[in-house]
Amino acid sequence: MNKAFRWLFPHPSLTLILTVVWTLLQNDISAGMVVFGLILGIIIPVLTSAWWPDRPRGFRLGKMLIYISIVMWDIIVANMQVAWIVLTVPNSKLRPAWVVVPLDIRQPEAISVLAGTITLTPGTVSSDLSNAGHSLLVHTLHTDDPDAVREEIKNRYEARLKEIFV
Amino acid sequence: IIAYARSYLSRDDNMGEFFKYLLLFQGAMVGIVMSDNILLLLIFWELTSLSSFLLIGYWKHLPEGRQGARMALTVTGMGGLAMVGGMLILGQIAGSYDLSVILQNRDLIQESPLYVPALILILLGCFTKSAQFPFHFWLPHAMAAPTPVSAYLHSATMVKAGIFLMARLWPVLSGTTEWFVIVTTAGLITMVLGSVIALFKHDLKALLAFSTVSHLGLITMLLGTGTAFGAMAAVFHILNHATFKAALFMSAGIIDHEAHTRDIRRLGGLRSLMPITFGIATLAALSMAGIPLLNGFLSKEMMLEEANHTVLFNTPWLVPALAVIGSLFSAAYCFRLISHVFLGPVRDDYPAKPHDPPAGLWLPPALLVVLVVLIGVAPFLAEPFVKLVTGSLLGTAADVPKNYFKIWHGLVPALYMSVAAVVGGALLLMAYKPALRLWDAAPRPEAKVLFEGLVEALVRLAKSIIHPLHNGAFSRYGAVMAVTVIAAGYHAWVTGTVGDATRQLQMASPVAIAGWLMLIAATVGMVFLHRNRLLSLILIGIVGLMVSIGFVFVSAPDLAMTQITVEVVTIILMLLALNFLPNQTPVESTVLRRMRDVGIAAAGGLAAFVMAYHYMLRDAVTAPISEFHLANSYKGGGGTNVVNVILVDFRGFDTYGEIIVLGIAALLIYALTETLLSSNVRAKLLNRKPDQPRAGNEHPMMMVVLTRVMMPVVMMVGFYIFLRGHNEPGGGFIAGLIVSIGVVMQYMASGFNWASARLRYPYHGVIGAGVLIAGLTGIGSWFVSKPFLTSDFTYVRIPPFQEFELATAAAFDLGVFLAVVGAVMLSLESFSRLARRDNVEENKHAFDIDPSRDDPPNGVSPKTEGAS
Amino acid sequence: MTLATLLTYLSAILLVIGAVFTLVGAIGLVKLPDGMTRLHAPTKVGTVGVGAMLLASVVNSYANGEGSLHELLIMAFLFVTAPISANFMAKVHIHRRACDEPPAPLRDDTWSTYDTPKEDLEHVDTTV
Amino acid sequence: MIHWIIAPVVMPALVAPFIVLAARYHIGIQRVLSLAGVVALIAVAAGLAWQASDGTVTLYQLGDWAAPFGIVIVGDALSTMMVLLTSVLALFALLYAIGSGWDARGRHFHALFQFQLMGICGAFLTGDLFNLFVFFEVLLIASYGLMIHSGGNVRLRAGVQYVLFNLLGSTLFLFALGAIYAETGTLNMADLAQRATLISEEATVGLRIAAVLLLLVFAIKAAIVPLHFWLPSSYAEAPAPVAALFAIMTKVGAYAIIRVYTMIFPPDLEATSGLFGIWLLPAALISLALGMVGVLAARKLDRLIAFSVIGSMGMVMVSTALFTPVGIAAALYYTIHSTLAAATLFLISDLVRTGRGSLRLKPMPPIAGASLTAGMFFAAAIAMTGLPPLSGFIGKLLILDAGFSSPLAVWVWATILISSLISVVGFARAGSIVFWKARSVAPEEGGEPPAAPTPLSYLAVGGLLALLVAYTVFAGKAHGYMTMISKQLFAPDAYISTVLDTPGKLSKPKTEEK
Amino acid sequence: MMMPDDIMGWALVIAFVVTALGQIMAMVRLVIGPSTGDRILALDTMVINAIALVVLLGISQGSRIYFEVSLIIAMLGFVSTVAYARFVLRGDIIE
Amino acid sequence: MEFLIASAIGMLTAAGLYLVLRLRTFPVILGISLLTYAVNVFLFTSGRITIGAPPILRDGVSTYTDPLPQALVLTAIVISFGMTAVVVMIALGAYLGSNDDHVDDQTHEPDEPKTEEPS
Ligand code: NA
Ligand code: NA
Repeated sequence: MNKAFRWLFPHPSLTLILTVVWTLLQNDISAGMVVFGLILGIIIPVLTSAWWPDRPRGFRLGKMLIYISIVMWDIIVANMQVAWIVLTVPNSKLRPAWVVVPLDIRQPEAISVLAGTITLTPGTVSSDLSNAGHSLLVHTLHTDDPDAVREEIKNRYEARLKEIFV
Repeated sequence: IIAYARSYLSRDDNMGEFFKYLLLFQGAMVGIVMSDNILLLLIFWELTSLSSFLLIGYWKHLPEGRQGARMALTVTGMGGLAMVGGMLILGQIAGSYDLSVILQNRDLIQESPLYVPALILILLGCFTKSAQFPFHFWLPHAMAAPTPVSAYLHSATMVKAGIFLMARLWPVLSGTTEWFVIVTTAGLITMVLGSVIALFKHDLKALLAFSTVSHLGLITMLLGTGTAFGAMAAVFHILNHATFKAALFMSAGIIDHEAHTRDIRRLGGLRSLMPITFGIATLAALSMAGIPLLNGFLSKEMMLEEANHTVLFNTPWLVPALAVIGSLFSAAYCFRLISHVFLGPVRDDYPAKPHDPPAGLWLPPALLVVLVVLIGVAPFLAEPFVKLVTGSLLGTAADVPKNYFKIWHGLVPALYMSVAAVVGGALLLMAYKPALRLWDAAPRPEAKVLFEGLVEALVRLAKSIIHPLHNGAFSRYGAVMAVTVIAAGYHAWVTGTVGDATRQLQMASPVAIAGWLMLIAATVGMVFLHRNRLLSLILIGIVGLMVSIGFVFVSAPDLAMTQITVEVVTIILMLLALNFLPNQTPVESTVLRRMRDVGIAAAGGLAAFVMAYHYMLRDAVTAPISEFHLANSYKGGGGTNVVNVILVDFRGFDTYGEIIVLGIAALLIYALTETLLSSNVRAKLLNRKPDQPRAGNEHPMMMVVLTRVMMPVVMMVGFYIFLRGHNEPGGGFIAGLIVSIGVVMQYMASGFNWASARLRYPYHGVIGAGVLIAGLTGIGSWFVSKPFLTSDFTYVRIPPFQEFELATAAAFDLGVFLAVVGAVMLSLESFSRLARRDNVEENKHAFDIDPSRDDPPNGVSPKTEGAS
Repeated sequence: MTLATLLTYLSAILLVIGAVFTLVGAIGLVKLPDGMTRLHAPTKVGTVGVGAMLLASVVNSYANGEGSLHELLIMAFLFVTAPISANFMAKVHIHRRACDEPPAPLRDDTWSTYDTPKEDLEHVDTTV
Repeated sequence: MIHWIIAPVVMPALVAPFIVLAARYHIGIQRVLSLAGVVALIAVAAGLAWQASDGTVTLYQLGDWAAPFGIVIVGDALSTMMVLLTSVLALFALLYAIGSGWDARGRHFHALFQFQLMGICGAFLTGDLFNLFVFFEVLLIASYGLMIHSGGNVRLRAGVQYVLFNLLGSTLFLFALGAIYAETGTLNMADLAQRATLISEEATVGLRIAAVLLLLVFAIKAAIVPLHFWLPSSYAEAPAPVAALFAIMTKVGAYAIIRVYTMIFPPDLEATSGLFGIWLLPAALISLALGMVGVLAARKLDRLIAFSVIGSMGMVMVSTALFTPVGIAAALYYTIHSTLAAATLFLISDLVRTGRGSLRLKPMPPIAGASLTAGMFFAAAIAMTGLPPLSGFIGKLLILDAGFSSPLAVWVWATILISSLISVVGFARAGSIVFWKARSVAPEEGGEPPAAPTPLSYLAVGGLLALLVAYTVFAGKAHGYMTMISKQLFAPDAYISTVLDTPGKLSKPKTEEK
Repeated sequence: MMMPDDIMGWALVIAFVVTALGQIMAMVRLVIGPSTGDRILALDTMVINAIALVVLLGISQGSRIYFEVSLIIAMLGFVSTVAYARFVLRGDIIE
Repeated sequence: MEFLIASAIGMLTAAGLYLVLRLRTFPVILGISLLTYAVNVFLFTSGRITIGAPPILRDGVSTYTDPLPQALVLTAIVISFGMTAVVVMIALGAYLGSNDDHVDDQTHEPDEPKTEEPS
């Protein structure tokens, strides 16, 4: 039973995503569409599962949603800041800096999400990963205190991700 | 002759080949004589040149053989072509290619303005074939051929073909001043020249050949006079010459065969050694010299007689004088032949011990000599035959002269002249040594050398024209083509009439202008920055993007999608290729050249602009056929996306061809890759060093993680686009590209090896299946007795889904989809297979850096040593 | 003041917001001093700008009665791909030495981009 | 519903993918399938030609859509004859490819070969200009594949130029098609023929541009000077059997010119009068001269033959450019002849290459199987240079005869006669160097004697020669047929009405509507 | 009631003009470079703005036909950006 | 509008031609791509320009742009894509073999022995 399930849903979350995508594509939420989307959501992962051999470990959807909303908010706020910087701060006064973020999270998905978050929250771009994946290189557009940036990243995002990807 | 040849040829020669050619030649000759249609006659005419080429060249290993053959072919070939021209003109005048008809139309032809060109062309043909001055040079060089050939060819037949044709056309062509002047002059000169040269030739065959030339001149001259008597004399001499000359050639052959030399200076005194040959040769030679009681005498008398009445360039003495000189020299070389070869003391330094040959060799010439004597003694025997031939020759043009053939005409001037000739000949021979010295001292052109020089010069000229022109300079080819097209287009434009515009200009929105600006900027950028290849790729990306947006703007969403997807795949291909190519394009062409190119480019651009602008402001001459498509797309094609319905239904056949093009492209790329990888290129590729140090981290984690979610979504989008293509923008082709790009995304993220090791698609199969499905869908309609690719559709409803359409066009579109996926993937696969290097081990994991995988806490990963 | 009108106003506002952000992104791209800083403006400000416009489209569709959400899909795509693009471009800057040298990583010995394969270093010097 | 007329396109288009799908790794099966396909093609083509021989025009509406809205295949005497010629030529090219083992020297030879056939047949049969473009592309891309088959630097470098040049040609073709559609709003040839007459003489440039661009496109295919530069290297470097098949490709251009400029833009059409009269015939004459001079100049046998192809295309075009019934008839007669002759010569050149190891026109040691090869060479050369007794001579006479009426008659005659003399000299020179001088050169030590060609190779060449002989023997019949065809071409009403007056799905012909 | 449409119209004009302006500025950056990274960035920006343009077009025409176009541009623009970057980083973009 | 499009076609053609006349395969191929763009747009304009009327049948809509040229251009795009891929591959093969990406084949005399094809 469990094996059958695993075979049928190699990546349940992916199936979910695909179903949603399908309904969005079709742009109508009728039963037929959802069912059809579900079918596709099952078939496609099975077809491509060979390219996703190692199944991700546990993953808390609820916390993820909270996280996403937080990030959304940050994005909106921070965008305005950056817009302000871009428009007002002259290049001479601009203080870009590298920030090195040591990573406690280990899971590729987690690290990727973190990096993505960092990049999407303006003012910071996650630029590179150390060659064993234990620290993240972040570039900040304009800051006087890199350590503060690092701390914010670790506390505001990484901590949460640690709880999401257990 | 054939009998003679068998016993003559030595064993090691390839008899079969030889006789093949010889019979071919004979057939041709017979053909010339027989054919009544001049086209047929032309065929046989050319055939003689051809077969003689093969015959003469029969002894391939002798360079003289080859050159002689080629010279003969060239000269007579040229004549032949002139002949073709002349004959066709004749036919055009007469309105028929029937010789009998043509012969009826003497006046019509001679009054036509085309008479002179026709005459000249035909005479050109005859003169070259019969080795008349100034084309007398090729014949003697055809001497390398084995004796029977030259005997047959040169004494008897081929060269007489020209004479024959002159004779055949005599009724229509002769009688005009042009004919008289050209033919008689050429004949006379040839006769004299030939005999003079013959006298001083040491090679037996050369001597005989030139004597033939001279006799042909004689005959030509007779024909040239244009009188019936002249014609009869000509016919008679043809007969006589055939007999004694053939006999002489064979004797020469015998001597060559026995004494292993043909050089007169090394011969002499053969009288006692080979008496039979001596007898034969002497009689024949005397006949040729015009000694009474032999047939040569009779026709020569007639010739001199005729010459007496012939006035050329209003100088009565000219023709007779030349005639006498001619026959004088001819007598001289005949005597020389007898005395220097047979008389005199027996020598002991012959290359071989000469003695009379077996009867198989001497009998044929002997028979001929019998004829010589017979006719010489009793001319009346030949008379009926000759008069018959003459009659058929003259046709309606003139009556056969009454004169009887007899030995004694009384003391006519002709007799004095021939006596003078014979005596003079004898005297000249006595003074041979000083004369020879004189001759050797006299400068004269060597025909063979001239000819070879001429041909080589021709070849050099040809090379100097052809090779610089076709030296593989594509940039020039392109320029020429562009200029040609522009010029032709310009010509079409200026010779036509420009109608008024029938459409209103539309306002351009600021956005359109902005897009235009960017397109122009990117395009100009391409020109100025094209040396940086990566940059030019980025720029062409912009061009593609702008064109796509433009398509959206002018209501072509399908095009926009196709353009953008194709764009991406193309750029991926180009990047894959650029990986092997230099990244920079050096400056090579001169400023002048670039100016030239700018000029051409500007002209071409202007032309394109004018065309586009012209058409856009005018409506088509009547309603375009697409109105039908719009009207019937839904009714007949079952789709609301008219573009897609056109693609899969109205013009599905185009699409069928289109996917086949794609399939072929992929097969080609695959095949070439295979070829390259099985050639020496492979080694080069394997230990290729990247032209710059590469960054670390081949397969970045973030990319891979994203792809795992992204790729399935892309697949789904592709499926979605495919499904709705028939009614909304989209369709099999775009879907195919999207899906392949999804897979490429996977390849880019985790690497080719890893991805294809996990999931290998048989791309060949996919292509084949695609094309087959498309084709079979088309064939399917046969079973309902409809033409290929006839579509049908219906609407079905399976709960819980709402009603959806099932169309055969969808199956066709599926074929398209598969073909596209297969083609794109096979091509990309082939490209990236080239990049496999042996020093890279296949990556075990989807991405290189994964702390959750290899994690000695704050340890050092295996990769780290040796890093910068 | 019907709901439709409200939504129309809303989408108009969203459009303008989007426009502003797009413009800022572009300005940043032109104005900012070096490669890494330039990276900040468009990859995200621009993204948000387009995001706003997409939202506007959604809102507008509801204003016009036929509701459609599929623009959200495009947004999703943009938001997940933007970081990857940015990351790659940053790597390009780092690899091409088009930015000042970043400090060494804390736990590991070098950044992955600097982790050039050995065989490449044998024949060429790394300064490009 | 009779589907035979579509078979020449569909059959190869099914055989090829099947080979790719099923027999990818088995050369043996590929050969069988490919041969079977070609033989079947010959049978079908023969049937179609016979059917069309009495002047019937067969129409096939793809997708059941009536012209001009859908694409139609039209089989008339001309198109079916060309298809037959193609299939027959293909058989011998294929036999040679198999006999000489060329097909095994790279991947996908047979698939590409079949696709090439599909493209050529389609080009001959289609009645739609854009569809013609598509088939041009099919036959071109297949020809790229065949041309570079088995690789090698020289071949690839020549291939690059060949492809690039033709890409320019395709681009030009699209420009022409755009112009055509913009001006007339249709793509169907028959419909075009009707709409072209609607053009008022106040606004002719649109049509004129379109017509001339189209002509140039076809002129590129027909390798008319100065658009011929793509030909020498690509034909010379292509594998012999491929080059032999290519002999038909130039004829596609000639065919298209004959078709389009007798039916759509006939000589008496006001709008396009005086469009190319002044330059087409001279260009053709120059092609003829240049080709034959090239024969004299060539340093390698294969290039020599390639140039002779240009020359023979010049002959065809000279006769075509007269645009008189007699001229077209002569052109058609010569087309078939020159196709066979060129193909034969290319195959023979490969016999020489096989036996001699090189095609350089330098004296070299005697070649394996010399006498037979030599005999074949001289026969083929006789045909190509237009010496009797073979068909070339007859063709030459016909063209001279046709040219008599032209205002440029003197030039036509002079060029044809002189250039054929030059070609005679050139071929004689080459032949005597390759086959005769060989006797005077001693084989160098060590180098093992090259292998003699296989019997099958000789069979292929012999077959072609036999065809040439037959074509000569039945010259009268053949020319009669050509005359019939050219009559049909100059009276295209039957064609046009068949195409346009046949109802299709959801449509009645205009004539009935009104 | 005319007002909202006018406002919408104005908003659209502003959006169009500004996005077009954005495109041109990106083009400027692409031409002046200086580094390849900048140019790739410029291209990426232009792609995103292109999506904006298409969306705006859809709004202004009240048509949904252009959705797929923008969707595809969004999906694939990313691929080409990555491809360019990978080429600079590794030379071989599929390894 | 028409002027913009026509001039764009002209510009693309000119740039394309200029690049086609360059000496290395890479720019030549890019030039051909530009020409392809030019001709595709030209072919498209043969249906004239209509803004905001995509040929997707809708109830109550009567004006559509001419769909046929769109279909033709689509075919043309696909075909020229295949062609581009092929020419890139062949050019690459030629370069790998001879280490020379000149489009002109003048590095050797066409008839010299070294061009002999071992086959
Ligand atoms: Na490179
Ligand atoms: Na093209």
